[in-house]
This record gives sequence, structure tokens and C-alpha cells, in this order.
Amino acid sequence: MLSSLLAATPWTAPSVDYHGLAPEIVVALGLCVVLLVDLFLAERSKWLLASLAGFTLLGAFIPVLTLALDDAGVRSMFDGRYVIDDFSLILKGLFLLAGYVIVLLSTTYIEEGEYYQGEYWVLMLASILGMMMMTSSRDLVSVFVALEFLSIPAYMLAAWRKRDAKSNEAGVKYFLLGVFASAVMLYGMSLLYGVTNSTLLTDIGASISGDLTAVRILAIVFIVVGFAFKVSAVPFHTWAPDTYEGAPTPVTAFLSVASKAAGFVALVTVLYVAVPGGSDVWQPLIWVLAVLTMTVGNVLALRQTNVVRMLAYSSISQGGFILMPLAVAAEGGAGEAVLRSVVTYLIVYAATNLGTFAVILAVSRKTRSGEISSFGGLFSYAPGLGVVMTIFLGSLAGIPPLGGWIGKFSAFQAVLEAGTGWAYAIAVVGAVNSVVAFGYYGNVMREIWMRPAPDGDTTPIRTPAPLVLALSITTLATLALGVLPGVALHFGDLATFASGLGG
Amino acid sequence: MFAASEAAAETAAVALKSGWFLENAWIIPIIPAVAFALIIFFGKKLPMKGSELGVLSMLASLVFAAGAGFQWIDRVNGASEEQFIDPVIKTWTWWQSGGFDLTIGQHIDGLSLTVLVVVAFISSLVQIYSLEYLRGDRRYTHFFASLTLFSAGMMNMVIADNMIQLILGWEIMGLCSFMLIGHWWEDGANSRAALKAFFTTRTGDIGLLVGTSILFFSANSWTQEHLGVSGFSIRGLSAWALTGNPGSVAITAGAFALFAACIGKSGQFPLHTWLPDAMAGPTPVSSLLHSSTMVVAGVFLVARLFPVFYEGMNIYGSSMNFITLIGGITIVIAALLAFVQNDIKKVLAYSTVSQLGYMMMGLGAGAWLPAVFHIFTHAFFKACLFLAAGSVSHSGSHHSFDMKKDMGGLRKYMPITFVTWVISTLALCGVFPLSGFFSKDEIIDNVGHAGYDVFMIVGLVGAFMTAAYMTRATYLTFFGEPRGAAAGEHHEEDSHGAHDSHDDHGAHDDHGAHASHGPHESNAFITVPLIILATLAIGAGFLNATPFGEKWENMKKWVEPRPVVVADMDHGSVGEMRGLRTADTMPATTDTVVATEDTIVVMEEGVSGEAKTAPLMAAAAPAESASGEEGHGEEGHGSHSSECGKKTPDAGVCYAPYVKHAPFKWSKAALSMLIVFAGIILSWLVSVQLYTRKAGFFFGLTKRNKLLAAGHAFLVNKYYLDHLYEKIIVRGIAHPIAKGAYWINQNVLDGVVNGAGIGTKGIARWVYRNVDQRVVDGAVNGSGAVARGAGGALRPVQSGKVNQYGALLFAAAAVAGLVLIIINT
Amino acid sequence: MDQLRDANWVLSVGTFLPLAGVLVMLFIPKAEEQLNKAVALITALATLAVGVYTLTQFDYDQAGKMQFVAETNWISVIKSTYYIGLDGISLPLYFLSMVITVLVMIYSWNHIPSPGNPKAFLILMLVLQTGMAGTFIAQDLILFFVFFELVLLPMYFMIGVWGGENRQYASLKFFLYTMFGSALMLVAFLALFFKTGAESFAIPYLVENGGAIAKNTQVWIFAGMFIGFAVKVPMFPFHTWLPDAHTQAPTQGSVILAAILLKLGTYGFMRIAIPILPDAAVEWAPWIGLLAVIGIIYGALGCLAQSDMKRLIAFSSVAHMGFVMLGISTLTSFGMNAAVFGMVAHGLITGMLFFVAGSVKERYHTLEIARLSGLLKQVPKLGWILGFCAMASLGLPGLAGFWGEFPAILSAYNPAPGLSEEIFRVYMVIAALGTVFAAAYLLWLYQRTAFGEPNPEFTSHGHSDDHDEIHDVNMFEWIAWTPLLIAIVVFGVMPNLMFKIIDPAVATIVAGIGG
Amino acid sequence: MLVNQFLILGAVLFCIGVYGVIARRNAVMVLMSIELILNSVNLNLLAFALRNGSVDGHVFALYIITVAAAEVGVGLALVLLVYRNRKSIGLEELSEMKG
Repeated sequence: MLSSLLAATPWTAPSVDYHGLAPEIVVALGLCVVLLVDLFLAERSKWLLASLAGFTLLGAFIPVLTLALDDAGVRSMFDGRYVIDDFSLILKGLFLLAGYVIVLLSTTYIEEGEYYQGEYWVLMLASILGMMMMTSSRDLVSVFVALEFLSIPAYMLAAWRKRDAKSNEAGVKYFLLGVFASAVMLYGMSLLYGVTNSTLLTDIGASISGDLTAVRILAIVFIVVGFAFKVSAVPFHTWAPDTYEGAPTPVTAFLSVASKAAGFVALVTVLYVAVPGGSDVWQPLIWVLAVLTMTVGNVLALRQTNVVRMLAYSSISQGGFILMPLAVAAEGGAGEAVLRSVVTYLIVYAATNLGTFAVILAVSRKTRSGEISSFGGLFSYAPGLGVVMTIFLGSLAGIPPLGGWIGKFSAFQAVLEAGTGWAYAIAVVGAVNSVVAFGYYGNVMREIWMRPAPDGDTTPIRTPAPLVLALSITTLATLALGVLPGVALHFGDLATFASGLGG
Repeated sequence: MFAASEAAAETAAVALKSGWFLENAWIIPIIPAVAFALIIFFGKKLPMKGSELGVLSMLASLVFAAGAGFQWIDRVNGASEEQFIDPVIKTWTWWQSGGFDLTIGQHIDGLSLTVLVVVAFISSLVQIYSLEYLRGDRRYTHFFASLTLFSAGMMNMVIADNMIQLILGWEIMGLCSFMLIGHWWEDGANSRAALKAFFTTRTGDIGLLVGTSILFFSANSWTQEHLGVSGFSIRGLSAWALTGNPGSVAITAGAFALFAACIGKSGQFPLHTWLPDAMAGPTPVSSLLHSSTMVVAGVFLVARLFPVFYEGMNIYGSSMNFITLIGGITIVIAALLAFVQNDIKKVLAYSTVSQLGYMMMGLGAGAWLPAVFHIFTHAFFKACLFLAAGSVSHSGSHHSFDMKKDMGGLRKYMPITFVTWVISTLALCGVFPLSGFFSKDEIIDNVGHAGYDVFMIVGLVGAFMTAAYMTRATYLTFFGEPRGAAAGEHHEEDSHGAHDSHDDHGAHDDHGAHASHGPHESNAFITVPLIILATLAIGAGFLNATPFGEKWENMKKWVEPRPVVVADMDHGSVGEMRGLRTADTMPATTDTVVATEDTIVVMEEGVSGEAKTAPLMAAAAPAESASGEEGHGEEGHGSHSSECGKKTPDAGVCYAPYVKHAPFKWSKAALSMLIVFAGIILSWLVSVQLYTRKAGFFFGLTKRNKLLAAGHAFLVNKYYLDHLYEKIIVRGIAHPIAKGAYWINQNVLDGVVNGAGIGTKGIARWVYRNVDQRVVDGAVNGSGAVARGAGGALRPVQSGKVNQYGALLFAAAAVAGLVLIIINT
Repeated sequence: MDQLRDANWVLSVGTFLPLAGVLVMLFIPKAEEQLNKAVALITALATLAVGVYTLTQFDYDQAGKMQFVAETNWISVIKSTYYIGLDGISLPLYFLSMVITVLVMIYSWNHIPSPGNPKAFLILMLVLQTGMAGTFIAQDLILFFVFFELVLLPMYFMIGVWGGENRQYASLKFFLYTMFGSALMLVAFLALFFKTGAESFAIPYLVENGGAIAKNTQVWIFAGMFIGFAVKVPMFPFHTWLPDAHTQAPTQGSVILAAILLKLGTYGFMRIAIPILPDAAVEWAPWIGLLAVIGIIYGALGCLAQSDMKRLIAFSSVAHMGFVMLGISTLTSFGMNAAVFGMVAHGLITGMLFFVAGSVKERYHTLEIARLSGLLKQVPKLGWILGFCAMASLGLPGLAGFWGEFPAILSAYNPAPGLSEEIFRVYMVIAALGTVFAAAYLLWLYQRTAFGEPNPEFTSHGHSDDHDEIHDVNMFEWIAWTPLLIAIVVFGVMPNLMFKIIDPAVATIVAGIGG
Repeated sequence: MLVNQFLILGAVLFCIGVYGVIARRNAVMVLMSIELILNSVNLNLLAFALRNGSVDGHVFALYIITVAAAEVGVGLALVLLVYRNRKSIGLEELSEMKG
């Protein structure tokens, strides 16, 4: 019977658009190269791997540019299961650049740690590759595969410091919950497949419309939950603080920026392409999630004393702000604005948050402490770092003219464009939260500027070159995006794909 | 008749003369203002520490003022009798708002010139006097700077073309009063007195602001339309008030509000309490600011905007209104208080209050000219009295003002001071033919004539009391045996540590100069001004000596604005309008000309060159003798000149309302003289008994007679007014009376200001502590705490247990699924 | 209009020049204090020069129109443009911000508060300057918002780093209040944007089309803006950040705060809230007026309750801004003129008062009114200046303060048509009462600090003259203060210097209200 | 056909798996419970594929099996790590970080 099914559809070799796949291919190759080179390198020259990884990512950026420049329109492969459009290109670019910055962050950290370096880079590249695939996936299967592809290496990265109990704990928690979440999501997917008889998102989107049976609703809910876990939306956020705290700081940066972004990519793709018809289901769901995420993230962050954990909660509430417009995506033709705001926010957030982690890395090299109080008097002995950190925190708090404000602004704009009562309600909640958020960002600023150095040790900090480079990239990005918000918004505007919500 | 109208038209055609001084009167306040700046910046470096600048500037502005005065007289004499003497108005745009320009400039007429001359004159003398009186003072330069600034402010107020400019001067005076009363601020008492003075007047100024606002918005559109000036303009307001129907509510409210300010500034009941305290300032200040010039600002304002009060308070034809009431009360209560003062300056202070009451009462009753004339005369003799008092303390009583303790028998040592004092005292009492008589008696007379009979009585009583307490003061100071310092005793600081001897501070520096020997006459810097002022106290009255007939009533001719209808912008030129008017009101004119004497004067002097109107004159005389006094006023209503202020002029505008003038009667004069002398003699006898023989019926009367004792205590505590304020404003009615007794014994200094201050501060502290810090601020900090609390409450969720995380995850998913299923299906 | 468009570079230069100075200073080592100060001062002076040039080029006959207009693309996606312009309302405030910055720089020359580090301090000040100037010229809501927020962080640090004992609390409070306000304000802006057809954020465009919005919607949008601006002003219930911020801030911070920052709120009302939402303005006016008069009395009471000189002055700001808001709430050109004048006057006077307070603190190391006395004797010049400012502050005619205060009271007598005269007349009387309170607390302050004999604890080192720390006004103070003192007198005597510029601009605003 | 029974079985497996994840304190058991869920998913997919007569379900199932294998590998490795470090694979001890 299965054979008959197979016979029914004669097998034809799919046409592969190698130009379209070039970025992924480059990264994949780079991955293999790193893996091989690692075997033959002497311990002292392992640093080569870092630059190799870096060049791989930059190299993969070239085809992204060429693809962006030639206007061949949307490239679609495997009858629409894998698509290269502006949306995917821009996000691939984002992932590659973010990845590059993370490589910069990691370099010294990895070199100084006494763990295997090769594996780190391989896992990192693999995860990034998964993210790039995620941007193009338009089929439940490829979405699932991409998701696992980016997750599994991440689990291992989290536990990378083998002999450190915290790191293990972080890894295990992340793994178990992650797998559990994706299992739930898979169940939802199976239901979805059952009711629509297709795994192709566009088909699903076509067949899911007004009539919402219990099964469809459950399917949608479970899928959303799966991604909500990835973007650590309350109440699916529980893993985030523990993992972020336990994992190596560069990995934390990676998780809180890249992996979160990937989650949003998947979420947006599914919501916009697969279940626009189910908006009655997921809009209220996401509304609640967004409100919870913003608020809970904020109030919990107020109580943190560990800077990384604080940033974990802050990134949770930031995720809430990204979710906020999605809660009204299907209202009054706001779809386009919502998509724009999500992408814009992701770009800005990536730049700012990575910068923050860069500063934390630089400072902790001296203070060897993750406590917020360890930032005391930073401005007095490391004014440069102090000012940069202030810029990043201000940007996270969304204060013009620093990058963050345009993210928040576009989010509010999208929400108010929807203009429903729920939209205004969530907008006000968001406004209030953006104020509360300053409570903990300001707290760190206060440490930096207004408090004395904890142990009176005010020897200046020597920042290694890669970190300096990372810092300057992120700082410039943050400032530029803030002063000329047009840029970010423009990318956000470009990032569109065929969708029922007119994205 | 036709001829007459023609004549009228001709007389109207006479162009008014003017002159450089008149046109540029605005310079007068500028001079001292500049001098002030110079003194402040360079004073200390000058040979005479800047005082010379002050004196010179005063003399200069005196010259200018006098020049302007003569040119004004010229202008009046040059004009026809029926003609309205336009004030010399010059304006510049000062500020613009709401699209129209608001001006600054000069509004020069008889009234402003009178006050201007007085201010310039007295200021000059007082500054000369101060050269000696404050020699060697610590803040000599600042003193003269303040004096000069004060004069600038006052003059600016006097020539003000509009209310804002007037307020400007008004407040500057307040400021200077503050600085000068507190001149010796090392002593807390002085600075508190200064604070009280400023604060009390400032309280009254609420009325000034509010009243100005009301009048401005009520009048502005009309004035813009008819006169092309803003609703602040003095001229505009006067005219608007007399249009007959300016919305009675607005004008009444405005008048009352403004009068509140006058009560504060001119020390009328019940806000008079600051004035006696103000005596804490140096004597020259008391004599300049707090007797002759600044305190008449309120009176001046009423006189200046007389039409507004005329309409707003319904002055005409009533027998009682708010102004007269306040004035009358003030006369009596102040005079009574003067009896129980031992501080010579306080006696004078209360007498000032009482005299201001006379002026207010006169204005209130429509006796405009006598009141203004009283400003004029009172300035001279009151300033003289203060300076004399100063001279006494300076050279006679070793810087004490306590009549009972440190004076007595000084006439032997200080003849000049004595003589000038006596002259001024008699003038103050209104003894014929000294200046006081011609003004004060006129007030009383006119008040009665205008139908305010009760207040005429009040006035007479006041005259009696004035005579009495002045006699008492004179006796205590100059007669009897020398006491205390007057007897040459040296006494230490403690002997006059009381609040009535502030000049000590000034004396610290030249202590030795006078401590060495006993009482003696002061030197020329002091005596010369005294003599000059005394001379004026004698002669000033003859400027308007009603008893000697119309020829002598120059003040009336020069100063009193004429209630004549004048063309406004949209009623063509004066000439044709006048012709048109006289044509239809001629019958009225003819018969009233015969009747009211003032119109007779008008005709007589106005057309004296022309034979054709002589018959009118002839016809007038018998009618005058025939018809009774009362008749004049009544028929007077019909005359065209009296139309102003009683009904809307059918064309054109009025700038001054018609007021009655009482014809002089020797009988009435004699009566008041009698009363005055009765007062003097009685008081003399009593004083001799009380203070010299220390025996007889009156001696210790207050001890023997409970009622009198109570009355005496009542007076000593100044009717408990300050106390009352304090109770009401500070502690409220509910405050236990028991503590009252203690507070009664406390002296003046816990007065309105400190009282109100303490009270408000109490409230303030409460509000601040409980409302601001707890409620408003607490709300905010509270919300912060809530947020953190919520954080704490949520932390247990983050238990760190994988299973619980998983449970939460799936539970959330399941719940969401269920709820949404229930909602959507 | 064309002759107004030329020289459109002026404003941009005047606004962003300070940032150029910042760039230069970034490369000057921290140790080079004098050099840093010099660069900062030169930058400020250059900016001021541009400001003066603006004054000379301004076409006073068309003060009602936007001038030096410049408009270029900025954020095309959301239809927001870089659109700046200057009219009679903006000009005085724009220029004042430049003057104040220069004076504060001069004052800072030898008054860098602890913990020192002039480089950072002056850089913050320059950034602040850009933000302030920018706010007054922005003609696009988003641009306005950006500038409006730009001043936050520098002031936060100025208070938090160089402030007094309780500085951290005060600075955070200041920040959270303002941010809360501006967050809601932003929501309101966006709502406005969409309700007017999502066409443009340009203020002139919105002024044209804002009136068409349904009244209820207007009222709600206005509410958002109201909170945003009212916090900044600050109006009565939102004022509690002010005393703390003022008291804790370093002298320079207080001066800038009082002189310029508070004006951002009132300016916002006049430039944005009222003209764009006329109907809502009419609805809100009585409440604004109510809060204003409450603020007047309440601020005065607050003053009387203070034992700290600086805190007293801070509370007096609440009262004075109450007068400004009262003027605005009448929605008449009379009141608005008064308001603008009041803003500038308050800027000059209160700024000056804070300077004096700072110098007193520097000499006596305390601002407790109870411990201070006899200033006139020990530091006569300082004492006289304090007296002068007190008089100016209590609205003495002939000094600048009067022209903000009295016309405001005046205007309350008959507010714009559609507003209840009775209510506003009550407000007028209360406000007039406020002037007496003002006299009370200021004179009370003056009497207790300046009069009397100096407190022995400060003359202990022998005679007060050779007391080492307590010296009279020094040169830098003179240079920094004289312009303010002169301005207070000049504007007091010749108010038309400013009214002439304001009046037409205000007239155009009021014309839109139809009242 | 028996499709519905397959689905019910899948649902039951799913519930058991979820219960296991929540209830079991042993890391390995939790891991197995998750595998249970994955298999329930596979059942679903196959059943649906059968009912709808399309091949996608089968393909999906194959992918899941593959990925699950990888997951289990990683998972066991992690558990091993934990065991090495603290001689226990009890999850309740894995709560060093909280709050």
C-alpha cells in the first residue's frame, strides 16, 4: 500500500538552485573545514580556528549580498518547501553578522578556558547553519529539522564547560525542556498535518480558515507553545534564566540573541504563512503571552543581583516587546507594520544585547564576578567601557537617540496601527513596562557611575582586540540605528514574504 | 441765546497752552531713578558717599516739577472757563499682548502735579535733613539710594498714564518702604516690622491686581473703540466709568477691589496696624514715606480714579458709602489710640492714620478738592512734626522717643524745634489761619454739605481729639520738668531696649558726639528744613483759602478737573460738538447759571471781556443771596456741567463727575474753631494734672474707674486688633481663650504678618509632611515597592526544578488550549 | 515664505555644534582639565554666536511664521522627517538655552562639584544643550520626542554623579517620572498620527488636520500628552520629583533644570497639545487651570514648610510654573503671552536663585535657613543679589517676574470663549492670593538668611572679613551672573522686547483654537 | 479503518509521556518519556498519512526518528556528564540556580 502511494507519485530529481543555497553551503563547508583542521592543529595554534569560523561567516555573507543584489525575485525550491526571499536574506544576514560578533566575543574566552576549542566552533557554526535554514523553511518538516538543527548544538554549547556543575545543569535543563517543548510542538504539527493533509505551509494556510475545530485550535496552540519556548515567553521562559546563568557567557549571548531571533523567525513564518486563518486563536494567546512576558520579565529582573541573570530576565521582557505587535498582527491590515517592527526590533536588539554581553565579558575578565555590584565605579577606572555600557543599557531601555528606541517605537506604531481596543490596552501596558524596565537598567548605570569600586581596586581594564572590535561594531550599530532609524526600519520594511496577512 | 452759544463756541476754540516742562514731565521720575543706579554703583566712592547725588537729583526733579506746575497754571489760565483742561498725555508702547499695544507714559494734570511737587519738595528737605541725621551710619549710601529709589517710584506712580505703570510705582514704593523700615536690620524687631509692612500692603495689593483686571476687561473694548487707548489707561477708565452704564457689577467689584489696596497702603482700618510699627525705621523715613508721601498713595489712587469710585461706590447723592465709612472709623479709632502712646513717633503715626482717614472720608463724600488739598497741606506740617520729633530725639532726648521717660521741658533747650513743632501742631489741629484749617475744615464742611451728616459729626469729633492728643504730646515733650535723657541723664542701652527706641542703632557710630552733653538745639541741616516746612505749614493754606472768596480758590481752579463733556474720537472735534450741545441745552444753561455759584464764577471769569453776558452776572447776584444754600445743590443738577456722572452724555465723554461744593460759612468755621480750642484747653488741663501736678480728678482716673481702666487697656492694646488677627488667622476661633491673656501682654510684634506667617507655616508644614511626602510622593515610591514585591512573589515559580518547569510549560499549554477551544467553538 | 526659508542651516548648526565640541573633547585626556574646560566653553560660546546670528537674521515682522525652516527626509518609512523651524515662541527659549549653557560653563570654571572630572561633566552639559535647543526647534513629533528624551540621560547623570547626599534616589526618581510621562506621550503621538490618516508627523500638518478628530478621541489623546508634559512642567500631582532633583542636583544642574528643562513641558503644551487638539484643549483647560492654581498655593505652602534654602527655591518653581500653566489654560493670547514670558522670566530668576544658593552652599557648606543669617553683613554683595532675586521672584513690577505673573492673573479674568468665566475668575483670585504667599516665603527666607547678625559658627575664625572660606562674590560668579541680573532688569523695564516677538506667534496658535 | 484507534493510542502515549516528564525525578526516565511523546507523534503522522493517503506523513515520521536518535545521543551524553560531576542523575538536585 505504501508502495502504491510511492508509485502514484513518480520521482523526479528536484532542481537545486545552488546560488540560492550558497550561504548555507559556505557555512556547511566551513564547518567541515574547522572540524578537520582541528584534528591536525597543535594546541597552541588552535586560535586559527576562531579566525576560520569568523571568515566562514563573513564569507557566507558574500552570497547573501549577491542574492540580495540580483533581483531574480523569490527563489523557491522543492516546490515551495525552501524559499529564499527578502525576509530570509535579511535574517540570514543578521544571523551571520551576529554570529561573527559572537565569534569575536568568544575568541579570548575560549582560548583562555582549558576546554576543547574545535568542538565549540563546530557547534557554533552548526547552530548558525540551522538558523539560516530556519529563515527559508516553508514546510513543517524543514521547520522542524531546522529547529532541531539549531537547538541540539545549542544544548551542547550550554553545557560546554564540562567540569562545571552549573554549566551541566544549564545544559540539562535546556535540553530536557527544549526537547519536551519541541515534542509538544511536534504533536501539534502532527494534528495540523492530519487536518490539512499537507506539511507545506502555504497549503496549510490555504486550507485553514474560519472554521476552527477543537483539533485545529489545539494544533495551533501546541505549535505556538513550541516556538514560545524558543523565544522564552512567559510562562515558557523558565529555562532561560538558569541556562543563561550557567552557560558560558558567549553562549549566553548567542542564546539570548541568535537563538531567540530564530525562534521569532519560525513563529512569524508559521503564523503568517501557515495559520493566518487561525488568528482568532493565536492573537489572544499571544496577547496574553506578550503581556505576561513583558511584565513578569521586568519585575523579576528588578530583583536580580547577578548581572547575567538580570540580562536573562531583561531579554525575556524584550521578547515580550517583540511579541507585542504580533498580538494584533491580523487586525486592520497591520500585518505589514507588525512584520516590519518584529524584524526591526530583532536587528536593533541583536546589536545592543551583543554589545552588552561584550562589556560584561570585558569587565568580568577583571572582576571575575557576575554580580551587578562588581560594576561599581566602572566609569572611574574604565570610562570607555562605562560609557559604552551606558549606551547599551540606555538603548535597551529604549531611550532616544539610542538604537533601542526605534525598536520600541516601531512596535508601538504597529500596535496602534491596528487600533483596536486590545491594541491600545497592550500599548499602554508596554509603555508602563518600558518605564519599569529602566529600574534595573538604571540600577546598573548607577553602579557604573555613582558607586565606588567594590574593593577599591581601580586598575584599568585591558580589553583584548577581538572584544574591542566587537564593542566598536555594536556601539556604532546601536548609535547609527538610533540616529538614523530609517536604516533599520528600511530593512524591516524589505523583509516581506508572501502571506495571508499581507506581510 | 444764539449769541451765547456763539460765545461758547468761541471760548471753546481757545487752544490750550503747553510747555517744555509739561511735555517732558516723564523725565521727573527718570532723574532719581538714574541717580539711584549711580548711587548703588558708585556711591561709596564719592566724597559724600552718594548722598550728594540723592539730594541733587531731588532738587533737580523739584525744579522740573515746579516748572511743569507753573506751565500748567499757565495752561489753565489760558483756557476758557467752560473748557475741559486736557491733561498732558504722552505715551509709548510698553508692551503688546493679545494684539493691542499697552502703553507707558505720562498723564499730567493738576492732581499729579500737586502730588509731584509735594513729593519732590519734601524728599529734598528730608534728604538734606538726613545728611546730618544719619551722619556716619553704617549703610549711609544704601539709605540715600533707597530714599532716591522711593522718590522715583512715587513720582512714577503719580504721573502714571495707566494702571500697570501705577502698580509699578506702587510696588517699588512698597519695596523701598521694606528696605527703609528694615534699615537697621541687625535688630530682629526692625526686620520683622519691615516684613509686616510689606506683607500687609501686599495683601491689600491682591485687590489692586484683581481690580485692575476686572476694570481692564470690562472697559477695554469701550476705550479701544472710543478713545483708542487700552483698558488700563487712567483717562480711558475715567471716561468709561462716567458713561453712565458701564455694567454696574463690574465697576462696583473693581472699585471695591481697588479700595482694598488703598486700605492696605494708606493704613486705613482695619489694615492700619503696620503703620505704627513702620516707625521702627529712621525718623526721616517716617516723615517722608510714612506720613507725607507714600501712605497717601491710596488716597491718591482714589482721587486719581475718582470716577470709578464715584460710580462704583455710588458716591453721589447717598449719605453713606464704604469709603466714608472706613475713613470715618479710621479717624476715630486712630485718634483714640494716639492718646495712649508714650512714643512720640507713634502719636504722630496714629495722627497720620487719622488724617488719612479724613482724606478718605472726604473723597468718599465727594469732597474731592478738599481731600486733595489736605494731601497737600498735611504733607508739610506732618513732615515738619516728624522732623521735629527726630530733632528732639537726635539732640534732645539722646535717641529716645519715649515722651514720658526721656523728654519734657525741652522748649528751653531747643527753641527752633519747639516753635516749628507748635506751629505744625496748630496747623494739624486746623487752627485758623494755618494751612490745616483750610483743608480739613473744608473736608468736614463739604462732607456735611454732600449729605453725609453723620460723618461731619465724626469729623468734628476727630478734630477735637486731634487737638487734644497733640496738646498732650506737646506738653509731655516741651513743657513740664525735663525727665530722663532730657535732663541730661546718661543711661545705658537697657534703659531704652524697648521697641520704641530704634534710632539707637543709627547712633552707635556717633554716640560720643551727643553722649557728652545734655539736650541742645540741632544744627542747620536739621533746623533749616524745619523752618521751611513750618513756614509752609502756615502759608500753604492760602492757595485755596475759601473763606476769602472765589479769587482765592486757586487750587480749585488749577487742580480740580472740570465735569465737562468732551468729544471722543467718533464725535468729531470739540468745537462743533460743543456748539451742537449748547444749542439744545441752552435753556438749562441760562437758569442754572443764575443759580449755582460755581457756574457763575465760570461765566464771570470766562467771558469777562464780553459785554453781552454781563446781564447774566447781574441776574446772578440776587438769586444767589435769595436762594438758600441747599437750593444750590439741587438745582445744580440741571446745569450742563453737572451732567457728568449722573447720566450718559448723549455725545462725547466726561473725565470727571460733577461734585457739589459747600459754600463757606463763617458760622461753621467758628464752630469748629471752638471745638478745636476746647480740645486744646481741656487736654492742657488734664496733662498738667496727670504729668506735672500728678494730682486732681484726672490723675489715676483709669486706676479708680474700672470702666475707664478697661477702655484704657483696650486702647493700649490697640483694640486687640493684631491679637484678633493672630487668633483668627493663626489659631482659629477654637483656640482656648486662656492663652489669650498671655498673648495680650505680648506686644505688637506678633502681628498680622507673623501671625499669618506662623499659621500658614503650620499648615504648610502639615501639608508638606503629610500630603506631599506621604500621599503624593508615597504613591510613586509605593508603586515601585509593589513592582519589587511582585518580583519577590514570582520568584518561587523559578524553583530551579526541571519537572516543575515542565509541568508549568504543559499546564500553560493545556489551559491555553482549553480556554481557546471553549471560546472559539 | 521663501525669504524665510533661506539660511536654513542656521538652526541645525546652532543645535548640533555642541556635539562637535563633544567629539573634540572625547580625544582630550581627562587630566587636561583646563583644556577640557576651555574647549567646552569655546564650543558653548560658538553656539551662542550662532544663536546671536539667528537673532539678527530673524524676521521680527513675521514672528508668527516659522523661520529658518529646514526639512529633509529622516525616517521615510514612518513618514517622519527632519523638520525644524523657529518662530516667536521658540526663539526666546532657544536663545535662552544657549545663554544659560554659556553662563553655566563660566560658572563651572572654578565650581566643578565633587567628584570632579570636568571632562565628563562638561560633555554631558553640551549634550544637554543640544537636546534643549533641538526640542525648541523641532517641527516633527518624532524629532521632538527624540530631543525631548535626549536631555534625560545627561541630566540623570549630572544629578546622580555630581549631586548631593541623596543623589541616587533623586536622579532615579527624576528619570522614572519623566520616562513614564514620555512613554504615554509617545503612545499619544502615534494615536494622533493614525487618527490623522497616518500621513505625517509634521506639527503644521497635524495642526491642520488634528481638529477633525472626534472630540472624545481628542480628549484621550490629549490625556496622554498631558501626562507627558505635566510631569515635565511639573504640575501639581506629578511634581514630587522636582524638589528632590533640585535639591540634590549640583548647582549647574539645578540652574539648567530650572531655566530650561521645566520649560520643555509648558512649551510642549503650547506648541503641540493645544494647537493640534483644540477641542480637547477646551475640555481640559479648566482642569489644567485647577491643577495650576493648586500648584500655586501648594508650592507656596511647600516653600513655607522648608528648612532648606535650595529646596525652598525648588518648591517656588512649582508655584511659578503654576502661573505659567494658568496663563496657558486660559487659551487666550493674553494668557499664552504671559506664559511664554513667564517661562523666560522664571528661567532667568530661578536660575539666578539657584546660582546664589550654590554659592552660599559653597561658602557655608550648608543651606539650612536656620543656620544662615546675616549674609548681608558677611557677604554683602551676595546678600544684595539674593534680595534682588527674591524681589524679582515675588513678581515685583519693574523686574522680569512681574510680566509672567500679573498678565497671567489678568488673563484668567476672561478666558477663551467656551470656558467658564466663573471658574477662571475664582482661579484668578486664588492666583492673586498666591502672589502674597510668594512675597511671604521669599521675604521670610530673605529676612532669616540675609538680615540679623551672622551666625557665630561661621565667624568663629575671628572677624568675618578674614574668614578664610567665606568670601564675597568672585570674578567668575560676576561674569556668570551679570548677564542674568541685567536681563532681569531689562525685560522688567522693557517687556516689549519679548512680547513683540511672542505676540504674533501666540496669535497664530490661538487663532487655531477659535477662541 | 482503525485510524481513530491509532490516534487514540497516540493521544494516550502522549499523555503518558507528559506524565512521565512531569512526574519522574530520574533524568533518564524523563528522557524516555519524551521519546514516548515523539513516538506518539509518529503514530499520529502515520495514521493521518494512511487516512489522507499522502506520503508526507511517512517522510515526517522518518525525519523525527532520525532527529530523535540524535537527541537521545546528546541527552545521554549530558546525563553522563551530570552523573560524572555529582554521582547522581536525580533532577531535584539540579536546582543550584533558581529565583
